[in-house]
Amino acid sequence: MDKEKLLQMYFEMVQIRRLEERGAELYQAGKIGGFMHLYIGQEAVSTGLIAAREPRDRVITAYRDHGVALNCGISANEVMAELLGKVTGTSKGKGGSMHMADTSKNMWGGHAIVGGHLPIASGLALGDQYAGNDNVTLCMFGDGATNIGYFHEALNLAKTWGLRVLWVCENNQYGMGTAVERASAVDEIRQKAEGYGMKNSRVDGMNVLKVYEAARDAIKTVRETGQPYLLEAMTYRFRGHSMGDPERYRQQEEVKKWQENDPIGIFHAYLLGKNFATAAELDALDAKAEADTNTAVEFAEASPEPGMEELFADVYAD
Amino acid sequence: MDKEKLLQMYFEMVQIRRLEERGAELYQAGKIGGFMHLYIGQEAVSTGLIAAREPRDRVITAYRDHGVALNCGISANEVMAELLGKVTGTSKGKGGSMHMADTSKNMWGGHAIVGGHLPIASGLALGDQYAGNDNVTLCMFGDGATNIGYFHEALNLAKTWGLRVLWVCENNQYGMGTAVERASAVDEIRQKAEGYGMKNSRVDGMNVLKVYEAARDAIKTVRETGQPYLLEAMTYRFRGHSMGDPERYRQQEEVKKWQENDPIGIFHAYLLGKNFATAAELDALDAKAEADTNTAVEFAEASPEPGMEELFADVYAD
Amino acid sequence: MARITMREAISQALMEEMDRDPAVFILGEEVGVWGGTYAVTKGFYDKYGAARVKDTPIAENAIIGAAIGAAMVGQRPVAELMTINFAFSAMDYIVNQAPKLHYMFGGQFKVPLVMRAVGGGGRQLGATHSQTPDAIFAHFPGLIVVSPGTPADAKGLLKSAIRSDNPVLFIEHATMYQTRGEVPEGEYLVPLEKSTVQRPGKDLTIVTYCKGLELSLKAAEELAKTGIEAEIVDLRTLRPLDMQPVLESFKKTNRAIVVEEGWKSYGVGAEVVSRMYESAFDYADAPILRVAQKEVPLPYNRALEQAALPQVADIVAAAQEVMK
Amino acid sequence: MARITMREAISQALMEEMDRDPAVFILGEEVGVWGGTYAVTKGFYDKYGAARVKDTPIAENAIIGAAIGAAMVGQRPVAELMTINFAFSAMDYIVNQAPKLHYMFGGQFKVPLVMRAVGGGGRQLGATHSQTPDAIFAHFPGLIVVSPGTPADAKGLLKSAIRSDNPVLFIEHATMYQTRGEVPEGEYLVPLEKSTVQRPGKDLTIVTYCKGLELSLKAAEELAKTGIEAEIVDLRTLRPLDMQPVLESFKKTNRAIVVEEGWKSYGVGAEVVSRMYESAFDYADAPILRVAQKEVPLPYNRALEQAALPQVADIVAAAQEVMK
Ligand SMILES: Cc1ncc(C[n+]2csc(CCOP(=O)(O)OP(=O)(O)O)c2C)c(N)n1
Ligand SMILES: Cc1ncc(C[n+]2csc(CCOP(=O)(O)OP(=O)(O)O)c2C)c(N)n1
Ligand SMILES: [Mg+2]
Ligand SMILES: [Mg+2]
Repeated sequence: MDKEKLLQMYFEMVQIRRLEERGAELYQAGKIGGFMHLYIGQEAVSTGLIAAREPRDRVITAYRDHGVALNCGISANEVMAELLGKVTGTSKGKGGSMHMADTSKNMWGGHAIVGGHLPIASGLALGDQYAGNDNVTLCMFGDGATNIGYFHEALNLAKTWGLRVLWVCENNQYGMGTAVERASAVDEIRQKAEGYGMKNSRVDGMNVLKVYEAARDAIKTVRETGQPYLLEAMTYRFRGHSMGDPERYRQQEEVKKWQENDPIGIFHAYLLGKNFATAAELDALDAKAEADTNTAVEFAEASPEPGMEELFADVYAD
Repeated sequence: MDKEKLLQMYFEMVQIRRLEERGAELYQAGKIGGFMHLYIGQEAVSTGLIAAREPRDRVITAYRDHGVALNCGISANEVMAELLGKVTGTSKGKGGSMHMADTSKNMWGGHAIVGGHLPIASGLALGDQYAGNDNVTLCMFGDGATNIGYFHEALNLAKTWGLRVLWVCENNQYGMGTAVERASAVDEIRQKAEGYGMKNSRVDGMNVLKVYEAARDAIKTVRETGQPYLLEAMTYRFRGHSMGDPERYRQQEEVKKWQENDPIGIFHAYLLGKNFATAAELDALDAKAEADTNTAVEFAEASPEPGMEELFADVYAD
Repeated sequence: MARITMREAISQALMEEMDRDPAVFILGEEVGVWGGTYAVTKGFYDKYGAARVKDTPIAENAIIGAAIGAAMVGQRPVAELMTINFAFSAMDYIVNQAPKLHYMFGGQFKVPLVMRAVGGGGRQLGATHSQTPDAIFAHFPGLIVVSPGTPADAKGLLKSAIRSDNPVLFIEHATMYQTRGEVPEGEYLVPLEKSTVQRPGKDLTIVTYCKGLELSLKAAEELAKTGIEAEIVDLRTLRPLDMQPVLESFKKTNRAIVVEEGWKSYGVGAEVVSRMYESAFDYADAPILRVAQKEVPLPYNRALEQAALPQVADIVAAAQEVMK
Repeated sequence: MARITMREAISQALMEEMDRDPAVFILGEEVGVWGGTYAVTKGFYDKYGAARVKDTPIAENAIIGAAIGAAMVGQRPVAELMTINFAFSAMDYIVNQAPKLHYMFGGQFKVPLVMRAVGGGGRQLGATHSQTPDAIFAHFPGLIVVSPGTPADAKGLLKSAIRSDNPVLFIEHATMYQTRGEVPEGEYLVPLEKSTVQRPGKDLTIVTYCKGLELSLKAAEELAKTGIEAEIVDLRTLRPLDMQPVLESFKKTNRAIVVEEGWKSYGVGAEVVSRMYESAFDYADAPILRVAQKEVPLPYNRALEQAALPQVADIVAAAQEVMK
């Protein structure tokens, strides 16, 4: 991979981290409402995954979607504005944290019903199959989402009809406070693909390059075979499930252990170790991420609220 | 197995056949309404299965439930009366063909929403687990039902919580007009159990003794391990999906081929071949099945319709 | 104009739209090889092939969910739910996804989706398979809920539904496929949001739709014999609800009943009645009555089932009551 | 009597019933280790253990389906749906299984099941997570639908619900857990099928329930300042619906409004209004008005969301309108 792309991935990961740290502050300050789920700790997954797609490949995910939005090329300004409920946000302030989207970037939304977007992902791929192209739909979801019927119906349909979906399970070990093995019949999520005769594999989700490579190969397989594939990325969220999680379900030692595996730290060390970048170059990217975040907050704060005419706008398409 | 039990199984299979043949006539004559799904061709499955249960083991199935009802010990009279919508029927004429039940026989109903009774089966087993006994719930369903989310949620829950359910898939090759491979990602239904790390096997569903043995072993495993098990019985329905199926989806040769494998014929030959019974003995059972069916029709026809007070009865339990 | 059945009218609408627009395709259980459980899509599989007439697994969430996805990227799927009773098995997609995606993402997504579903009782299918729960779907903004009462409307409304950029739940009635009526050939569109007068009259307004129309027309004949001329307003679309013809009629007759097949409580009639009083309180000469299903799960037994369903005689009685 | 919060009242009811009857157990997402998403079952897991406080997979069909099965064989499960928005993901069990099994099998099965669910908007959770769709559940015979407006009622109704042999959908409101009120200690049962007067008055009847009660009480204070004494009738249970206190009040005041948080069209108010006219047509001195949610999916933005939700000012305005 060329240096430029590597540094871009690094930048995106840091940008996600910074933006969400600021988001958390603004939430605490009461400027963001509703549910907000942070992606901190999991940045390598969507960064590696989305770096491996072609622009024509579609992306759809759950409510933990700020990172995905940024990786897809949605600006920090728009993401932050949506968090603040401003009309300049990705969804005009009507969607909020859980509902970022930009169809022009082929980002088909964060979705808040657990597993609910999986049949929709099959549908995006169905639309492409019907149109006769070989676009791939990348559908991300959590470990907890694999226990709901939506998962089953979506994967079965995709395999039966030969729909080009790369199913990406972000196994961050918990669905809210429930550890995987307390809710799922099998600990290895990838094993569920066996029930559909679907190709599958597991990847270290804290290592962005491993994710990238696994995703690249899987996307190629999906595109060429016209069959879906399940990729399980092992990861961890460093923060609570959403803002205000009492975190009674896990030990601080466990969190610490994983935090030592910080995906940004790992990638930082890799880039330096392999001489892909100097410390100064990385520092500059860190600074840019910081600056962009500041700009985004200013932009969002300065942006207008949606006008009252927005209340009744877009209930129906005309 | 002792002779008495073998002959009882033979009798039940013939009884199902006769009762449903008469049912079909009465349906054509307009005396039975609604949907009626015949079990003809599949008699070996529920007969072998239910012969293997202890009375304390619960049974629950889909709408194709006349055979199951008879095997559970519900009288032909009550089944026929329910078909005719009479107050003497299993469900006082309010359920019809798809809704036979008798809790005193541990028969927890035919259920008409495809796959809908699977989570309920997990619940019956949950009730037993909570009560601290080791009863097993036998839950029967079709191949088509394994594609709906209910199947997934029910099996995942059963495995995760260690619920004593024997899941019995009657793979009769079609869900209405859709061949298994046109609707399911895998042709072998038992493979779906792998996705739940659940024990499973396949059995010849046209051979009642093989079903009996497989069921006996599986029930033992479930009871002893406290874990669910998926048993797939390969079978075929000789009639249409329900009354009035145009049967455009399969060739008459295919149907003929299977009909040569008639489970009653196979068992008849076996009983004679192994000298478990004489032709005369079997003839006598055939005659008894015929006579019981006649009696059942007479009983049902002579039974009263539910009175108008039944319309508002049992909306709520008091 | 040809006199054809409701089944033929719906079938015609589907074919014409499939011929017109290659983005239109059909998916659902048994829509293909079987030819549709109610034979509406008979012949379609042979004519259009498996790519445009898709037999699905029994997986209602996948059917509607996938149809939503395909619609989002520009196709125009017509998803069949086999019966409306199975809508509960795809409920989140019908009320919580399809109607909200456009609004929630600031207008970015469009969901040009038609969900066809057969509803209604009267065929002894038992409590889980005989419902007319139309009102509950009409509760959700963002969804269009249509339920035609004549073959012509079925054709014209379905064609409009397929061309709409919004999700439409299109509810047919299982006992009306053989109902015949004059239906314009070829291009014929009925607007999705307009109630209409199906029978003129001066003494009494009957507001109804779908199966209720069939029953009300018969009741009106009976009433006419006793000198009462009922005006029948057919809602056709339950959301958005067009009250104008209802109010115009009511302001003329000052007496009204509402007829629907579903349960009375929290049903369609409740909304119609409330709006009538809200807009025409001073015109009411007598309480507006509702004729609807008895509040029981529908029983299998034929006599009991018929006793639970609204009958022509019930309509006549209610009409006579408000005429007192 | 202690003054406790709605949360404490619900928690108390659950504990008392679990202590009283070993057949009662709780299941749902995050009810155990987490202590309940809204902290209602905090401490339960430690007190009763994993067998009686069951964390489930995210699988709403399995939660309600399994609870139905366990209830059929004699247990008394209290299933938590986390939020009522996820009821759509278990819809068939809630409206098509639980309420029909008793009737459909001729009275053989009993389903003593409570389904607790948190509803309501106002917390910027977006369109899919902010609904108050209570009316649609109340459409189904066989189901009991309860939604308390005070801590005392929450306790007394929940205890009655757990003891009922019927499936009860028990709807709480996300913004009311901190609401305080006098709640009798220990054994305290409120009958499941009785509406009640929460504030006496002579000029105007306000019919409402749950969050609407909170808003209506405030509105009544404001109205009192202008000399209008509103009588507030709290429905508490939406099915079966007890109209008697409503009618008694209306026959006295002759003017009424109905206040609910959900969408107006096909909502709770529609049914109440229709029944009021059916039973007390001659008592109406002015059209009965409905105060409810605007017909839009709830937006995230706070100002927009508040504009969509019914407010105290809307109630006051409607009351003044009917008093004209
Ligand atoms: C159908 C449904 N049920 C419950 C919820 C509440 N809920 C939101 S997120 C969540 C946990 C999901 O866990 P997982 O899929 O592992 O994703 P993660 O949050 O770990 O990224 C739950 C239970 C929901 N949004 N939708
Ligand atoms: C949720 C749901 N969807 C669709 C149907 C309509 N339906 C009834 S039976 C059936 C086919 C079921 O096939 P299978 O599970 O293989 O059982 P079989 O009839 O072959 O015994 C279908 C689609 C239904 N009853 N419920
Ligand atoms: Mg997770
Ligand atoms: Mg089958």
